[in-house]
Amino acid sequence: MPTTILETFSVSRLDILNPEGDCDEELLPPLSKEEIVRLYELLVLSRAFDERALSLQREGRIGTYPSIRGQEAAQVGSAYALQPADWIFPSFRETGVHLTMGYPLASLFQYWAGDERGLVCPEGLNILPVSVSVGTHLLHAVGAAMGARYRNESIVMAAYFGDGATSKGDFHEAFNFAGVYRLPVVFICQNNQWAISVPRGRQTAAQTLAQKALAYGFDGIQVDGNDVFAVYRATRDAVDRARGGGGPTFIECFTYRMSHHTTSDDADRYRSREEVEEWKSKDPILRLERFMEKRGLAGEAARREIGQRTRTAIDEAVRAAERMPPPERRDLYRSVYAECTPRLAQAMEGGGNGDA
Amino acid sequence: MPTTILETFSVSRLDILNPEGDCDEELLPPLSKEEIVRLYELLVLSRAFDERALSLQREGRIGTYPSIRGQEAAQVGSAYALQPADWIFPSFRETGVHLTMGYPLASLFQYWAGDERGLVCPEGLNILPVSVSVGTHLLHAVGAAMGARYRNESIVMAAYFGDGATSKGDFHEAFNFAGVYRLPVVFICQNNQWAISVPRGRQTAAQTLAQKALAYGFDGIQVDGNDVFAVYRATRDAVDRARGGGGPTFIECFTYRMSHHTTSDDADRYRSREEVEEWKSKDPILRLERFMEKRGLAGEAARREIGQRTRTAIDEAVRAAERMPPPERRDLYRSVYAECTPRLAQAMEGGGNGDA
Amino acid sequence: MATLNMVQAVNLALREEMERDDRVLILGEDVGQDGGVFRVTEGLLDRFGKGRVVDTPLAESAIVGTAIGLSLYGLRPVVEIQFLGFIYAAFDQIFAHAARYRNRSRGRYTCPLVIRAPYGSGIKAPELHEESSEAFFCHMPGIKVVVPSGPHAAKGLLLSAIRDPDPVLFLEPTRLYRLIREEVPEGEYTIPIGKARVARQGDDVTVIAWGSMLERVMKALEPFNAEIIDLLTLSPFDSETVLGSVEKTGRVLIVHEAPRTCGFGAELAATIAEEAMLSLRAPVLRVAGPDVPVPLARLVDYYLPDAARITAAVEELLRY
Amino acid sequence: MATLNMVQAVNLALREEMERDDRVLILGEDVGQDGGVFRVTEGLLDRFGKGRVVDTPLAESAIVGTAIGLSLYGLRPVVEIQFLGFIYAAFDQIFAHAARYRNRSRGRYTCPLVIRAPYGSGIKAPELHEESSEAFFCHMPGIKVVVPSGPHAAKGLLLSAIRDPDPVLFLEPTRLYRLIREEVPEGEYTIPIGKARVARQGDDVTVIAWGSMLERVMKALEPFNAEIIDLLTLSPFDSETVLGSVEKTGRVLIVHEAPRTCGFGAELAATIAEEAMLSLRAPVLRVAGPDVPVPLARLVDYYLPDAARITAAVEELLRY
Ligand SMILES: Cc1ncc(C[n+]2csc(CCOP(=O)(O)OP(=O)(O)O)c2C)c(N)n1
Ligand SMILES: Cc1ncc(C[n+]2csc(CCOP(=O)(O)OP(=O)(O)O)c2C)c(N)n1
Ligand SMILES: [Mg+2]
Ligand SMILES: [Mg+2]
Repeated sequence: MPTTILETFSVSRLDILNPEGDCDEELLPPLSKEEIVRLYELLVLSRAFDERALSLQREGRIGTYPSIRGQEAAQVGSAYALQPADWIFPSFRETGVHLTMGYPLASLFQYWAGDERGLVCPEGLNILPVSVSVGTHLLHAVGAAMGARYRNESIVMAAYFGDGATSKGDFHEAFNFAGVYRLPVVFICQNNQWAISVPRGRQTAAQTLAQKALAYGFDGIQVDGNDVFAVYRATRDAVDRARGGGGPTFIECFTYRMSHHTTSDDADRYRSREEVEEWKSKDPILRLERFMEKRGLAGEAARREIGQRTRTAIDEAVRAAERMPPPERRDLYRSVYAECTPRLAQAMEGGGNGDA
Repeated sequence: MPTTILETFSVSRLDILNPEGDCDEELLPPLSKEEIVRLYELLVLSRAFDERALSLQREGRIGTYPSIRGQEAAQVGSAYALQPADWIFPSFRETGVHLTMGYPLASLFQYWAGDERGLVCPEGLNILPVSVSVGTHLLHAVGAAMGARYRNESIVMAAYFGDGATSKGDFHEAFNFAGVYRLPVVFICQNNQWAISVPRGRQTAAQTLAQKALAYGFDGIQVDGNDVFAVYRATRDAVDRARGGGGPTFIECFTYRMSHHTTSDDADRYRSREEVEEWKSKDPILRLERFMEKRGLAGEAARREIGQRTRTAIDEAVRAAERMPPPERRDLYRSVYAECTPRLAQAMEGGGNGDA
Repeated sequence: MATLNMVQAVNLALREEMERDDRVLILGEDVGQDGGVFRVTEGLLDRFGKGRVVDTPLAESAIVGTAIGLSLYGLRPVVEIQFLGFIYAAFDQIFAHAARYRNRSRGRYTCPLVIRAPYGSGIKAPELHEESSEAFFCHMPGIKVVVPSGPHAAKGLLLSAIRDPDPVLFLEPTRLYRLIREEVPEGEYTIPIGKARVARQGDDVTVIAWGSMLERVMKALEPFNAEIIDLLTLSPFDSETVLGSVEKTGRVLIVHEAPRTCGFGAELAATIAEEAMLSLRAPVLRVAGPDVPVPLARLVDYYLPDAARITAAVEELLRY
Repeated sequence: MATLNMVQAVNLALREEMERDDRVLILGEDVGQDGGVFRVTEGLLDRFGKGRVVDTPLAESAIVGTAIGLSLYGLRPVVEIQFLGFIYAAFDQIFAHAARYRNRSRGRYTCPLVIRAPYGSGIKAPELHEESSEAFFCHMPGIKVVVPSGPHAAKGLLLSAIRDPDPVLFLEPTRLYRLIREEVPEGEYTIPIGKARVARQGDDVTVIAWGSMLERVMKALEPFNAEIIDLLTLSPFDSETVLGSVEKTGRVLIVHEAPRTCGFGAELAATIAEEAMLSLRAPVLRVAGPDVPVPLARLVDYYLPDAARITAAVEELLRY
C-alpha cells in the first residue's frame, strides 16, 4: 500500500571481545590494567560463589537457588559501570551484581538459606531486596528515578530483569513512564534465552528484545552479554546519558543460562544438550582469560592467587552465615509496620487465641 | 558507537480522502456507490445518535455519556470492514461501531440510562459488553481469537480502545500474546489525542502509537482517522490478513475527541479552543459530503431523506427504551452465577438478616 | 473556621501538608491541569508546579509502583486512583510490594505512601465507579486502611496518613463528597490512625459503620438509643472501642455497603464472637450489600443498605 | 483402583476431562514441555498437542484474560497460575471481568473457566511461593473457590470445576502435593461444589478447616471427640453443614493458615455469630496465621498453625 513513511528506526548490537579473546580496539572502553584484572576477579568470584551455593544447596544447607552461570559478564560488566551511590533494583538472579557492588557475601548466603535478614543492605549501598515477582520491580526504579530528579540528585537507577520479564504488564508501564518523564533509569535485561522452560522465541514475536524500547520513545541496544567489555561500555554510556539528563536506555544483554532455572528445575526436560554445549564455547570468563593472556595481564600465578583469595572469602562468608544465630520468633512480627498493631503486639507476646 | 545494525523498521501512514473531499484514486478502496452512501448514512446516524444522547443526558433521562463526536469515521469505517460473524470487543466510546453492526439503538439508550439489559447483544451479533476498565478487554479479544483458531473458524476479533489504553499493562500483554500466537485480531486504536485531560504527547514518548506494534513482531499503521476510506481500507486489509492466518495488525486511527470526555467533564479546563477549532475543519462527515458532491452521489434530497430516516429511527429507539419496564429487584441477583448460591437465593427472597 | 465539604477538606489537607513538607508529591490520572475528576487536587498544580503534582499516563499499576519507588527513595507520594474500581490492576504492587518492603528488608526500606481513592456507591456512575472493596486491603499485613465519614475526619486523617511511616489506603466516600459540610479548621490537627470515634452514645445496641454508611445509620437510627461507632480506621481497627461498646449493649449491628460475604463486617463480627461472646445477648447482625457486583443506576437503590433495612435489623436485635 | 498423590490425581482429572470434552484447553507458564513446575500437567502436551496445552509468555494478567476470551468464545480453559503469589497481577481480570461477564451481559456471555493455583505454606520456597490468600476471592461475587484437601477430593472437585458454568478458582495445597496418597478411581466421579464433608464425626467441638490445614487438624485432634469439617468449597460455602454441626456441639474452632484478619475464618465466624448464636456455648475461636507476610524458611514454623496451637484452642473451648 503506498503510504507516507512517518518514521524509521533501527536496532543495533555491540560486540567487542569475541570468544577467542580478540577485541575490537576501537570499541574497547578505556579501562586500566588494574580495572581489567578487577573485572576478571569479579567474574571469578561470581562463578565461585555460584558453585559454592549450588553445592550448599545439594547439602541442604541453603534452599532453592538460581544459578548465574554463564551470565557473569552481563552482571559484573553492567554493575561495574555504576557508582556506589546509584540504586540497584535486582531480580533474583543477580548475584554477580551484588558481588561487584560489594554486598556482603555472608548476607547472600544467609538470604538463600531462608533468612530475611540477608536482605538488609548495608549503609552506603542501595541494592533493593530481590524481587521474586518477575518484572514488577521495574516500576520502583522508575519511581526512585523520579525521586532523584525531584531532589536534583544525580543518582542513576539500574533495574535488572530477564527476558521473561519483558512480557509482564509492569515492564510496559515502567518503560512508558520512564520514557514520558525521561527519567534516569538504565533497564538491563539479561536475555538468557529461557524463562524456565519457555524459550525466548516464544516469549515474544519481536526479532530482538532491544527493539521494544522503540515503543516508548527511547533507545534500546543489544550487546553480547558474555562480553564484559561490551556490557560495561553500553552500560557506562547509558549511565552517563541518564546522569546527564538524557533519559532512560534499554540494554539487552544477549547471554545464556548455562544451568537449570533453579535447583528445583531440570532443564533437560525442555532443552537440548547441544544448545548448552554450543554456549559453553562462548563462556564469558574464558574469553577474558584469553584476552589477558594475549595482553600479558594476570599470568597464571596471579590468577591462582585470585582463585585462592576468592575461595578464602567464600569460605569465610559461609562460616559467618552459618554462625549467625537463627532469627527469633519475635522477628516474625517486628517489621510488618513501623509500630506493631495491637493485634500483632498481642501475637508477639503469644496471646490472641492461639495465634503464633 | 559503531555497531552492527540488526534490524530496521518503519511506520507509515495512510491518507485517502482529504478534508476538501478530494481523494487519492489509487488508494480508494473498491466500494460501490451504494456502499459509499451507506457509509455516509452510518456517519450521519452516529452523529445524530450522539447529539440525541447528549440532550437526553442534559434532561436527566440518561446518565453520564461519552460523546463520539469527531470519531465517527474511525468507528464506522473500521466496523464496516468487519463481517457480522466477527466478534467486537469495544471500550465505552464506540457507539458508531454498534450502529454500523446493527446493534439495536434502543438497547444503547437503555444501557446509558443505567440498565444492564441494554448490553444483551442480540443473537447473530457478537459485540461484547462495553469495557469500562480501560484497556483490559484487549486480552479477551486475544483469547477469543485463540478460540477461533482452535476451532478452525475463520472469525476475526476486533478490539477497540483509545490512546490512553496504550499505557496499560494489559495492552502490552494482549499485543504480546497476539504476536506470539499470530492470532486473528485487529487492534483498532482511536487516538483521539486525549485521555480525559492527558494529551497524547504525555501518554507516551513514542512519536506514534502505531510503532508500538514493532515491539511485538507485527505491523502497525497510522491512518487518518477522520477519513472513512482510509480507515475502511486499513481495517479491511488487516481483517483479510487476520482471516488468512497472517496474524494481528495494529491500526492507529488519528482522530480527535471534539467534545468533553464525558458529560461529567469540562474540557475547557485543560485544552485550548483553538485546537478544537482546528480539528473542526477536518470533520469526517463534511469531507465525505464534499466527496459525494463532487461525484454526484446522494444529492441534497437524498441527504435530507437520510437525515429524516435517521431522526425517525432515533425517536423510535428513545421511545422504545423509555417504554421498557424498569428492571426488577430480583434482577439484582439473577445473573451473578448460572444458579443462585444459597445466600443469593435467600437475599432474592428478601431474607438474610437485612440483606436487600 | 471554614465550613467545607469533603472535597475541600481533602484539598486543604493536601495543600497544607505540601507546604509543610516538600517530600510530599501528588501523582495520578488527571490530578494536574484538570484538578482531578472530582476536583480534589484543584489548584495544587498552579501552587506547587509540575514537579510535585504529576499527571500520569493511564496505568494504575504504574501509578502505585512509581509511588513505591518514590517512597523507597525517601519521598512521601500521595497518589490518586481515579476510582477504587480501577485499583485492582495495582493489587500486585500494593500487596506484593508496598505492603512488604519494610518486612522484606527488615526495616531498611519502607513505603510511606498514601493511595487516595474515591469509593462507594450511590452516585449513578458507570460500572466499576462505585466499588466498595475495602475488605481486600484489610487482609494485607503491612497496609493500613482509613475511611473518613465527613470533612473534618477527612482532613485530620489524611494528615495522619501522609505522616504515617507505612502505606495507607485512604478511601473517600464519593456519595459524601459534596453532601456534608462541616467546620474544618485550617492548619495543624490530626486524627490518629487506629482509633474509632463514638459518633453517638447509646445503650441498647452497638451499631458499627464507616464511610458513607455512617450518615445513613445516623439518620436512620435517630429514634433509637443506639451507640453508633464510626470506625474511621479499618486496618488496624480499634477493637478496644468496639468491644467496650459491645460489652455495654450486648447487641451489635454492622452496616456496610460492600457485599456481605467476606466484607469487613465479617472480621468485626468474628472478633466480637471471639472476644466478647459472653456479653452478647443477640446474634451479631450485618446489614450489607448483597453478594452481587454493584449494579448500574436503575438497580442501585435495591443494592445499598437503606434506612428501612437498618431499622429493621436494630428492631430485630432489640427483640432479644 | 490406583493409589495416587494429589499431583497425580489432578493430572488424571485433567487428562480424563480433556479426553471427554474437546473444549477443555490448558494454558500457563511451563505447563507444556516442562509439565508444570510441580509436574501436574506432565504428559498432557504429548497426548493433546500444542493447540490444547499452551505454554504462555510470562504474564499472569494475560493468562487469565486470554482464558476469559476463550471461555467467552465457548471453550473451557483451565489455566495454571504457577504459584498463588503471582495471581495478584491478574486480580483485575478475575474480579473486574471473569466474575462479571455473566452479570454484565445478563447471561449472554459467560466465563466457564478454571484457574488452578498451587498455594499454601510449608514447602520452604522463596517469597511469594507460599501464599494463602483465598479470602480475597471469596469476596468476589461471580467467582467460586474450591480447595481440595487430598487426592480423592482433588479429582472429583476438579471435574466439577471444569464443568461448572462459572469461573472457579481451584487451589491446590502444595504441602500436600506428595504427602498424602489415596485411592482415586479412574473415570467419572464428581464431588459437588458447595458441599462440605464431615471428615470426622464428633460431639464436643466443631473444627472447620480446608486445604493443608485439614491434615494438621485431623492428626492433632485424634485424642478429642471433635467433629471435623473439611470445607472443600469456600465460595459458596456450605453453611448448612457448618451450622448443623455447631448446633450440635456449641463450640467452634476455625483453623486456617492465612493471616487472621479478614481471612476466610472471619466469614465463617460471622455467619455462625449471626445464625447460630443461640447454640453457642463458647467464643468462636480462630487459629490462623498471624497478620504478617508468610516468612521465609527459617521462620515459617512459627507462622503455620501447628498441633500445639490447635489442641490448645480446643482445650480452651472445652473449658466453657
Ligand atoms: C510474576 C511471576 N510469575 C511467575 C514466576 C515464577 N518464575 C520464576 S522465574 C520465572 C522465569 C523468569 O524468566 P526470566 O525473566 O527470563 O528470568 P530468568 O529466570 O531467566 O533469570 C518464572 C516463571 C515469578 N517468579 N513471578
Ligand atoms: C483502568 C481505568 N482507569 C481509569 C479509568 C477512568 N477513565 C475513563 S476513560 C479515561 C481516559 C481514557 O482515554 P482513552 O483510552 O484515550 O480513551 P478515550 O476516553 O479518549 O476514548 C479514564 C482515565 C478507567 N475507566 N479505567
Ligand atoms: Mg531468562
Ligand atoms: Mg483518547
